[in-house]
Amino acid sequence: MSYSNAAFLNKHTVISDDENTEELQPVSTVALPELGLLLDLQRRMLEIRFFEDEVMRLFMLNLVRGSTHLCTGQEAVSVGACSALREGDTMTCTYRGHGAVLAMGAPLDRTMAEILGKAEGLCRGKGGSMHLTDLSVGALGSFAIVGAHLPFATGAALSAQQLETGAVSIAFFGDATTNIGAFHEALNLAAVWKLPVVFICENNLYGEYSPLASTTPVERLADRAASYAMTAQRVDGNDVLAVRDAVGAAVARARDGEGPTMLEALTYRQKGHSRTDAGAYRPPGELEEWLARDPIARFERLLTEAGVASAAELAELLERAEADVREATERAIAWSEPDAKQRLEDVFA
Amino acid sequence: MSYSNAAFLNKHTVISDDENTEELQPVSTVALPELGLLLDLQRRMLEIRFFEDEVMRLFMLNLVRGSTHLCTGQEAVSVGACSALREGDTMTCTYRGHGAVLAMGAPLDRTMAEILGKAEGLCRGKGGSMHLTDLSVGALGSFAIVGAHLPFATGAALSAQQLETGAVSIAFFGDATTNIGAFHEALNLAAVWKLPVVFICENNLYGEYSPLASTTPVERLADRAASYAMTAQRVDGNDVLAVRDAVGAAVARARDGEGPTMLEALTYRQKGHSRTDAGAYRPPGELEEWLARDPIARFERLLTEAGVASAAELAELLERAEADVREATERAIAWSEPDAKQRLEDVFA
Amino acid sequence: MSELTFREGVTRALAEELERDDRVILLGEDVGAAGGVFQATAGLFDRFGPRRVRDTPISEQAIVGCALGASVTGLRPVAEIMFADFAGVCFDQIANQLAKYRYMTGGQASVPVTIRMANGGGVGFAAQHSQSVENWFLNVPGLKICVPGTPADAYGLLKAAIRDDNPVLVFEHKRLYPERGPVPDDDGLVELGKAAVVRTGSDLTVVATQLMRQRALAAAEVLAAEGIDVEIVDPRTLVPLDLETIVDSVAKTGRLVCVQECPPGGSWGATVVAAVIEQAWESLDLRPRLVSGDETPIPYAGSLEDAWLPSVDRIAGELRDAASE
Amino acid sequence: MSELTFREGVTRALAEELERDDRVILLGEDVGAAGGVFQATAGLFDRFGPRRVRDTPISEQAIVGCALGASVTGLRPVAEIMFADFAGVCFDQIANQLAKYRYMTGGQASVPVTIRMANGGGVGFAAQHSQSVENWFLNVPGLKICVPGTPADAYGLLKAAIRDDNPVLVFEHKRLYPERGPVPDDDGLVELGKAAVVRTGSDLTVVATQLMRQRALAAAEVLAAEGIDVEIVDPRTLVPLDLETIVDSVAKTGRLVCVQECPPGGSWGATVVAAVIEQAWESLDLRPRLVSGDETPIPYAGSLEDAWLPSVDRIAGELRDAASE
Ligand SMILES: Cc1ncc(C[n+]2csc(CCOP(=O)(O)OP(=O)(O)O)c2C)c(N)n1
Ligand SMILES: Cc1ncc(C[n+]2csc(CCOP(=O)(O)OP(=O)(O)O)c2C)c(N)n1
Ligand SMILES: [Mg+2]
Ligand SMILES: [Mg+2]
Repeated sequence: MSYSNAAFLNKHTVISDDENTEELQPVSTVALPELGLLLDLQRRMLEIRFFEDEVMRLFMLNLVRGSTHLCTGQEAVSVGACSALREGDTMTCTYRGHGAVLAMGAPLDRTMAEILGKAEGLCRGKGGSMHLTDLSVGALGSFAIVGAHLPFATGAALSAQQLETGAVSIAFFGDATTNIGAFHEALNLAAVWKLPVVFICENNLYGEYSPLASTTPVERLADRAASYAMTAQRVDGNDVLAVRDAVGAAVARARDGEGPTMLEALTYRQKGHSRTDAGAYRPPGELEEWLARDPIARFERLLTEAGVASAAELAELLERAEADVREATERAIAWSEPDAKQRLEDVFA
Repeated sequence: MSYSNAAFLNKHTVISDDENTEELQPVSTVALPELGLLLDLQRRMLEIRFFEDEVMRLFMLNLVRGSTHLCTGQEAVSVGACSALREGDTMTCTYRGHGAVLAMGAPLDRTMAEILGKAEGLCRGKGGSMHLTDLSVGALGSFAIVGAHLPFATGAALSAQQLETGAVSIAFFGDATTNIGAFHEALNLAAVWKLPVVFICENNLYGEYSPLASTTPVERLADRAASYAMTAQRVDGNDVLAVRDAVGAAVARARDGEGPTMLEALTYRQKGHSRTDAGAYRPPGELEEWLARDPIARFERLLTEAGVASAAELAELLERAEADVREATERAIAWSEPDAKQRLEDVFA
Repeated sequence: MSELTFREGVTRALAEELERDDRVILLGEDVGAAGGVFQATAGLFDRFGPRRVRDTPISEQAIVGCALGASVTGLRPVAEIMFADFAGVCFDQIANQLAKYRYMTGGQASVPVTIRMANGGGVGFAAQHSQSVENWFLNVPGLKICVPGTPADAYGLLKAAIRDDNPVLVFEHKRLYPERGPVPDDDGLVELGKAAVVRTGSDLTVVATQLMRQRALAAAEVLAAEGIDVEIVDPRTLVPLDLETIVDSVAKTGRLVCVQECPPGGSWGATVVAAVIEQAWESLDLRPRLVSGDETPIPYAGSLEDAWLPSVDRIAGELRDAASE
Repeated sequence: MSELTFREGVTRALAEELERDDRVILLGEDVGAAGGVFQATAGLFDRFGPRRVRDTPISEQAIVGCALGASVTGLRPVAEIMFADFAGVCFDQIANQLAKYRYMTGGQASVPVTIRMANGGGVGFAAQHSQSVENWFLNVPGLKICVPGTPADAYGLLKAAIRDDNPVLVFEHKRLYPERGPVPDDDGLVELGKAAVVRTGSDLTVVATQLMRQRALAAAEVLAAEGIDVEIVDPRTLVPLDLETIVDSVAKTGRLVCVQECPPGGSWGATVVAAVIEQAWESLDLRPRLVSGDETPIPYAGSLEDAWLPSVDRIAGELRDAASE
């Protein structure tokens, strides 16, 4: 380790299962990340942040069709979780999946191109914002039907188990998704077959415009794992290292044949549910409170305080990320739309 | 009370939530039933037992079409639960619902006639064994798609809540049904809306030919209620008074606006899943063990030991039940099949 | 008559029926406090309160099943399935439970459930949010199916659906929500099973619904300029189907074209063609035609989706062909 | 050639494909230790073990979705949905996920999933266990659909389905499971998309599948005695549809009757009629007909269900009519 205050980095929050101990605790399961990795995490989060800003801008310019769902504020979950994977591992996510797909390593330009409906897009323009998929990096799909990908994730895990590849499957989903049938069926199947899968619930307090409490009486969603005798943990979803550690531990268990885990990452969607949503339902002060816990600003503070990087270095990182996203977007905009005939392709193999 | 050993009757089993205290405990919540009622419970259980025997006999004679699913051995759940209801309350159940529908008070002859596909059948011969329904007694339906009736049961409860009828909705379902999506959605909806509904899981150890442990890692299904912050209790499903008490307490809570309850009644299906099933998957001795805990024989012992009725009186009760079922069956057999034209009726109101 | 949008027609119908009958309730995801993702229930929560206008969890099976159970026990629920494509997650509840309950019980109860769903493509929502879902239910007897194409029909069919004692699926095309048109100020009920002859003509009968009704109308205007006189029939409900009006029109024109947004396989258009042939073979001078979407899922990119959906141009071309064959 | 039952044809196909390719796995409710509710997987659990032949919970959404995810990552899953009607509870997984995955991802992966389902009526299982579920999926591009009518086709189509790199739904008619017939001892694959001309004749083309193919054959024998010569085409797969063979037959006979067990609305028969009209209008001497089940759910009682399903008598009557019109 080349940075000066490593112990500090270990003091990120793990929210324990006991309500009363939601405090800073050292995490021991995962080795301390290396310097390069720490900066990498920040760079990825910044890229996603800028990427989503660009998507919104393009949306306003009418260059993005349909709807789009930004993950702004939730970058630490995507980036922390995917950073705990290794090659061959797979990830499935939702319509709010730009960040997750980028965190797996999908190229900025082709991801943006897909959202713009370009022929060079990840899915040749057929999927769009809600269906970003890049098999080459293990991003197996973004699903637009709530909960529909959780059974899929068990299938990827079944392949890993059956073909003994050692791979682990992770799936991101929202708090409100825990109320749909497919969630229940997938977690039970994963548990009874001890599949190597990690279910990562991004609890951002809302499903569309409905606060969690209006759609379920359960507050601690991780508790639902008990219905499947499944290990579960709550984690601070705005702490990229905490997420990385928790996912890392779950992934390690899965690889060891110890079966699935459910993680509940507490986070916040800083933007509306989709483009049309101004967030009128938020109680006053809530957004501000969560902005103060912004995962990127927090990690930046941590990195400087721990002596990992100077403010100048971090500013440069930020500028590079912004420039990369800008250039990727320009490339994506310049690419052409698919030829109409292509709509008839890709139905059957 | 006119019988001699009332205290004895109160010593039926309630299985507490603590694994280690599955022992006889006095139940206090519900008043001791009257003599007439006690004999009524036994009579109903006997009728159901004989009814199912008749169904099997008729099935073997090729007079029953398709498949049929007997509830032999589970009579105490149907009878105990439905005896805790009052007029206006409603019940939904499954393809294994002959007992539940009879326990609500559906007539023996028209119920048998439905199973025989007769025009006088409860459903004019359109539903058959798996869809017995008698709205006039609150038996709102037998559903043949696993779990599909649980949302329906919440709807009946919603009407009660909204129209302020004070009615309670109960639903019977099997252990393996707790693995399907509709179960999850229905319980959550009931909980978040605090609906007056009681979910009664008949844990008979198997879903078709699969033992519970092969399809879920959870052994205590009542624990699944925690996913909905719902009150739950396990109860000895072969003890008709225990079931009656537990359901009575849950129904009272529901009527008081305290919301839904899940009960897990431990019982055993003494026959195969359906007619074709010889039960090869049962471990040796298991059936015998459960036959020794037969709910009807047990209650008979209790009634004599408590001095409620003499052996002779109980023998007469049995004979009367047998004769009633026999006569009802004869009537049902004598009735005619529906005219082919009737198939075109009842699609739309 | 007022000039309303399709969306406002829906909202007004709901408000009036909530007002008229206490047993009517609304339920669905974000239909309450938020006024619906398409704003079709805007204001109703404030006006009728949280017991009559109910926000639900994301649990479509529970929504539909709850509506069914409630209908049998005294309520008249109107459920919203936000995007019609989500009928996939509650297909059992609609096709196996709702559609069959009355029949399986030998007519013991009626089932006054209305399910509203946002339907159709053309807005860049891609394959899982753009389908013409009415076609999934054509082979499921026991359901009535409304496919309004104007604000007046959106209003009048929805009111009729809510008052009907049977399960009715109402498909609201999302491209039509902002469209304006006259809506009657009196009751304005549109009887289920009554087609509308939207445009009279003598050369060709076109049957079309929803967005395609609008595009067929535009195409007919193009052809009118060329001297081709197109009659357009909008069945407005697919079940019950007003075959008589269609057959009468074909008797006059001798030619039939069904214009639909969905792929041809298993489509309502194919059903109409087969039924017209059965009843009016002699009237047909030429082969009936289908103008349909492609036999592929619906693509996202504008260049692809625009080509996928029958456009006014393509429809005009096909009608020209059919008229001049 | 061996003489096998339809059920044995299924089992043999599964056994051979499990043997042939390690990536093939079976999953479904009670398909393992118990050998399947219809005994179609009998013996496979003992032979291939619990990892290759997997009993699942009652979780059809998880079954289909798991199969999809596994197929994209290297396995070739064969899922059983015990009764086809249960496709209702996993309709989203089949229609929105399985059918569209390849398309939505721009062809990044192939989806070699086979779903076997027990289909159809005539056995007294009532409305929720008797439907002709193939009709639910006709308007869902992206799925291949097999509808075998003989032991040889049950065997040969299933093998072809398992080797196909696309989602294939295989409907096994439950009335046919005990039926016997010759099954080839070599590979015996039946190409998806190739109809069989089951009986040649010159007066009338009948298109029928599954149980109705058998009944149409029996009806054809009745008519043969009366001097009416019926040609019977079994498409064997509805998607892809071998329209060419049907059109060729109609070119010869000039008459078309589709015999199907389901209601007419949204049926494959209506689709075939519309497609034949499009391609072979000139060949048709008389109006094409549908012989179908009623537009009602399927009733339980024998007297009702027997009248509901097209019987040999009724089919013979309709064919006689069509031939002599
Ligand atoms: C089956 C289904 N029902 C409803 C929707 C509409 N919908 C899209 S996102 C969403 C809210 C999901 O909330 P949550 O799971 O918390 O995820 P978040 O959007 O907050 O990331 C809803 C209801 C859908 N896509 N699929
Ligand atoms: C959705 C669905 N899947 C599968 C079935 C077939 N099936 C009927 S009963 C049954 C087992 C149910 O077991 P359980 O819930 O324990 O009830 P029990 O039969 O023991 O009373 C199954 C799998 C069905 N009817 N519906
Ligand atoms: Mg959320
Ligand atoms: Mg059971």
